[in-house]
Amino acid sequence: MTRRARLWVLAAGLLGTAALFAAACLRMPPFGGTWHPYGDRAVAAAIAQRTANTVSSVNFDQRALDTLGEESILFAAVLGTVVLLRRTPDERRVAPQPASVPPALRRYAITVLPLALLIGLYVVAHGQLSPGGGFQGGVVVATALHLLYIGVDHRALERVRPVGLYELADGVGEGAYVVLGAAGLLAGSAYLANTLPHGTFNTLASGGTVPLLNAAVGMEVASAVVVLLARFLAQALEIVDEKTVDEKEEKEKE
Amino acid sequence: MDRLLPLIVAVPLLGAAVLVGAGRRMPRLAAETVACACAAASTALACAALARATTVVSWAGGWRPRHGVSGGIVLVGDRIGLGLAALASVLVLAVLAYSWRYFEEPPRGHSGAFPALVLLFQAGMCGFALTGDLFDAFVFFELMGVCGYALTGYHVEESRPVQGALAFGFVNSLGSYATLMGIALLYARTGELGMAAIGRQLDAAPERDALVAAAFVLVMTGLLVKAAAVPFHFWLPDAHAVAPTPVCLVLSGVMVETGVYGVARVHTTVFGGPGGIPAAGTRRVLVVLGVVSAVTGAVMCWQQRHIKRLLAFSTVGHTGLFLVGVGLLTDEGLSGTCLYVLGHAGAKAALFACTGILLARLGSVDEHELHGRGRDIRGIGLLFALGGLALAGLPPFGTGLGKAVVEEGSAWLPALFGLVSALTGGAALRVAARVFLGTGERGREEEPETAGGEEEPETAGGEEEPETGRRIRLAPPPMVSVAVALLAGALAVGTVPALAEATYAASSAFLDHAGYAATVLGGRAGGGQPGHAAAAHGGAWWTWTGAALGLLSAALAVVLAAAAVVGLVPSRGWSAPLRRLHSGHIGDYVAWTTAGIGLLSLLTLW
Amino acid sequence: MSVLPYLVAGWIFLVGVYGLATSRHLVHAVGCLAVAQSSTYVLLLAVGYRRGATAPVFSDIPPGTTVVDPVVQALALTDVVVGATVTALLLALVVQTRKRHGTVDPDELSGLKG
Amino acid sequence: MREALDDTLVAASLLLVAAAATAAALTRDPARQAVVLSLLALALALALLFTVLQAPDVALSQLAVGSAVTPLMILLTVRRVRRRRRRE
Repeated sequence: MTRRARLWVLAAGLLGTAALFAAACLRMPPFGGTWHPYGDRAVAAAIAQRTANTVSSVNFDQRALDTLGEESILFAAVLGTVVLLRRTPDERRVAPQPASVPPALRRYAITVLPLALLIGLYVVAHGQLSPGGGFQGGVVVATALHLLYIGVDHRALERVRPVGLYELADGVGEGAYVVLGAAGLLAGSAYLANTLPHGTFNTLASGGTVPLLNAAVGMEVASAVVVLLARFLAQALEIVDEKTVDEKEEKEKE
Repeated sequence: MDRLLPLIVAVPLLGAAVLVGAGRRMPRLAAETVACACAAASTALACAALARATTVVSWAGGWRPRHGVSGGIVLVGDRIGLGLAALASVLVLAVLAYSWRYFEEPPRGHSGAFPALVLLFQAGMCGFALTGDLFDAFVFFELMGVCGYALTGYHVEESRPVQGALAFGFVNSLGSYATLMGIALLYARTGELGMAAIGRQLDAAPERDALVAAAFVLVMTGLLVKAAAVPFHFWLPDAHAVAPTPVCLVLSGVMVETGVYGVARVHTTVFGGPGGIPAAGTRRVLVVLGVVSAVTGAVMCWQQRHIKRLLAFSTVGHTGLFLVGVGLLTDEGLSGTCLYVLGHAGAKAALFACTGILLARLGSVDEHELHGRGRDIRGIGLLFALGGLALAGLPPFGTGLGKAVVEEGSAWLPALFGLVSALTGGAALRVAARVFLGTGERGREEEPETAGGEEEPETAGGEEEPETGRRIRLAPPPMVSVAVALLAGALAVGTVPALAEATYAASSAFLDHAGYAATVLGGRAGGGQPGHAAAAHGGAWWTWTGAALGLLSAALAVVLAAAAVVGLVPSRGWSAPLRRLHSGHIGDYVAWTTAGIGLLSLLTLW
Repeated sequence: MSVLPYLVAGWIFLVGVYGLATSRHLVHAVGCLAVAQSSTYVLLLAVGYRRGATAPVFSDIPPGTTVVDPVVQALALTDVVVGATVTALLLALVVQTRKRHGTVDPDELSGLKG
Repeated sequence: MREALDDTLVAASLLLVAAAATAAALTRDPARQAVVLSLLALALALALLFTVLQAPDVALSQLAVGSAVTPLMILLTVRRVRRRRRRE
C-alpha cells in the first residue's frame, strides 16, 4: 500500500477506536470512586494470610497462577532471545578489549555495586512486607551487576558472570516456582495453595509460601535479566560478521 | 481429578525448566526424550480429565468461592476446553516426534532450546484452553505469543523468518494490549475478573450501553487477531511462510484455533447473558468477518506459488469457516465446527509435514521450481493429495463431517463452504499434481510473478535452503510416520460416531451461559443438562445431503486442479489489488488492525 | 476530572499506535509499542484508585485503613513484565533484521509480498 | 482540601505522562528517543504517576524496568544497528 493509503486506513481506524473508547469512558464509574469489591476481598484475604503487602499476597497467593504465567513469559522470552541472538556460523566472536575508565567513575562503581546488590536482595527478601518483591528486587540485583560494565569494562563483567551458571539459575528459579506450587498439591490442598504456617503478622517469615515464591521469582528474574543483557552486550560488543572484520583491523592498526 | 487439572499446564513448564537448566550438559537425545515425556504426560492428564463425565472445576490455590464470590483463579475442564488442550498436546507430541534430529546441529550448548520453547508453547495453549479467568487468559495468550515469535524467527541466518516473526510480534502484541484494555473496562464495570463472575455481574444490572460494547470489541480484537480473521490476518501468511515446518504444524493446526475457541468462550460466558451483547449483534460480527475471511483466504490461497504460504492462506480460509460456524450460535454450528477443527488440524498438519519433507529433500517450496521433481517420492505425493482432498471436504474425513454438520445451519452455507473447500483443496491438489506427477507445462517462469509492475517478484520460496542443513536422500521415518498418523487422525474424526456424539453433547453444554456460571460459581455438579444432551444426539452425524455436498466440493476441487494444471485457470490479474494489500509492511498491518477495531465497533453497534 | 485519566489512557494508546504505524525505524516502532502498552498501566491503575485512600501495604499502617485496590496493581505488575519481555524479543528480532536485511526501515523490508 | 490537592497532583502527573508519551511516539531518531527525550522521561513520569496513584510496587518495577533495562537494551540495539552504516 502506498504511504497515503496507509495514512487513510490508519486515520479511519484511529477515529473509530477513539470514538468507541470515548463513548466507553463517559460511562465508566467516576475516577476515585469507593466501589472496589474485589480489592476489599483481596485486602481481607491478605490480612487473614498475615501478609502485610497485599499486592504480594494477590500476586503470590490469591492469583498465584497469573504470576506462574508471568514468570513463564519472562522465561520463554529469555530463552527466545538466547536462541534469536545466538552466534550464527558466519559470525566471529572478538574478545572484548580492556577499556579505559576515569578512576573516579571506577571507584564510584566499585563502592556502589555491593550496596546496590544488598538493596536488591533486601527488596526480594521483604517482598511480603514492604513495597517491592521478587520481580523488582531481581531487576535491581541484575542491573547492579552491570555497574561493573560501566565502572570497569566488559571483560571484567564477563569474568564475574559466567552466563552458563545464570541460565542454570534461570531454569532452577522457574522449576522451583512450579515445584513449590506442586508442594501445595502434595500437602492435600490445591495447586499453588499457601499451606505453610503463616507466621506472625509483619515479620520476615510471615505469609506462608509468599516469601518462598518471592525468592524463586527473585532468583529467576535476576538471572533472566543478566542473561538477557549478556546476549545484547555480546551482540553489540563482541559478535562481528566476517565482512566487517576489516573495520576492526583498521581500528586496531591505527 | 480436579486438583490435578493445573498439572496439565505445570508439567510442560517443569519440562522446559529442566531442559533449559540442564541445557549445556544434556545430550540432544536426552533433551528430546524429556520433552516428549512431558508432552505425553500432559496429553494423558487431559485425556484422563476428558474421560470423566462431569466438568472438572479447579480453583488455583484452593480459593474456592464462598457464597458465590472468590478472589482466586479457576481452571474449568469442560469437554471442549479439555479437547482443545488434548489436541494441542497431541500436536506438540507430533512436532517433537517430527523434529527428531530434524534440524542440523542445534546452537552449541542449547540442545534443549527448541524442545523447551515448544513445551512452553504447549503450556500457553493448554492454559488458555482451560482457564476460566479473563486476565489469566491474557497471560497465557501472551505466553503463546512470545513462544510463537521466538519459534517463527528460529532460522535467524535467513532474512525472511526474522521479518515474518517481527510482523507476527507487532500485530499480536497490539491485539493483546487491546484485549487488556477491554479487560480493564470490564473490571471497572463489574469489579470481577473471572469469566463466570463477570457474566453474572453484567446480568445482575443489565444495561447494554457503550461500555459493554467497547469492552466486547476490545476483548474480541486480540482474540480475532490470534484467529487471523480479516482484517487482522495479515501476519499469518508471513509467519507461516517462514517458520520452521515443525512449528507450522502447531501454528496452523491448533494455535489459530485457540483464537476461535477464545471468541466462542468469551462470548458465551461473559457476553452471552441479558447484560451482554445481543445474540444478533455477535452473530452479525462473527458471520460477516467469517465470510470475508473465508473468501479472502481461499482466493489468496489459489494465487500462491510458495507452498507454505498457500497452506497458510488456506488456514485463513478455514478459520473464516470456523468463525461462521461459531457465529451461528447453535448446537449444530458449534459441534460441526469442533469436528471441522479436529479434522482440519490433522489434515493441515499432515500437509505441512509433507511440505517439510519436500523442503528437506529438494531444498525448495516453490511449486514451479519443484515441477515434476517429486516423482521418486510418490508416497509423499499420495499423502499430499489425500490431505488436499481432506481440505476439500471429502466424506470419510473429519473435515467433511464438520462441514456437513455446519452446513445444515442455513441455506446459503453450502455454497460458501463448498466454494472455499474447493478452492483450498484444489490448490493443494494442483500442487500435488505439478510437483509429484509433473503434469502440465513447466509453469510461467519467464514473466515474473510481480503483483504490480516494478516491484520485485512475490514470495516464491525458490531459494530456501533446507532446514536439515544437508539434503537428505530418503525421507526419515519419523517425518513420514507423523504425516501418516495425522491423516489417520483426520480420518478417525470422520468415522468414529462416539466422537461426533460427544462433541454434540459438549457443544450444548458449552453454549449454556447460565449453566457455566452455576457450574463454576455455584459449585453444582457440572456437565450441563445431561437429559437435554442425550436426547438430541442425532444432530452431528453423516446425512445423505452432507455426504453428497462433500463429494461435490471434492469433485469441484479436482476439476479446478485439473483446469489449473492444463492452463485453463483465469489469469492472475484480477486479484492483483488484493495481493498488493499483503505487502509485508508492518505499518500496513498495524493500520489494518486499527481499522479492524473500527470495523468491529461498527458491526457491533450498528 | 472524573473521566480525565481514562481519556489520557486512550490518548496514549492512540499516539502509540500512530507512531508505530508511521514509523520509519524499527527500534522507534518497538518504542512506540512500549508507549501503547503503557496506556494499559494508566487505565488499570486509574480504575483501581480510591480518593483519600493510601497504598495497600500494611507494614506501617493499621489493618483497618481504607486502601487503594491492590488487584489492579498486581495486574499492572504482570503487565510491566510482559511489556519488558516483548520489547526484549522484538529488539532481538530487530538486531537480526538489520544483519540479514541490511536495513531497519519497514519500507525497505521486502522479503514477503503478495 | 487534601482531596483537592490530590486531584490536582493526579491531573498534573497525568498530563505529564501524556506529554512524555506523545514526545516518545513522535521522536523519530531512535538513539535520542531512548536516552534523553522519551522512554526514560516516560518511565520517570509513569513512576511519578504511579506513586501519586498510591501504587508503590508498580512504580518501583516501572522504574527498574522502564528506566534501566529497556533503555539499555535499546541503546545496545541502536549501537549494533548503527555499526555498519557508518562504514558504507
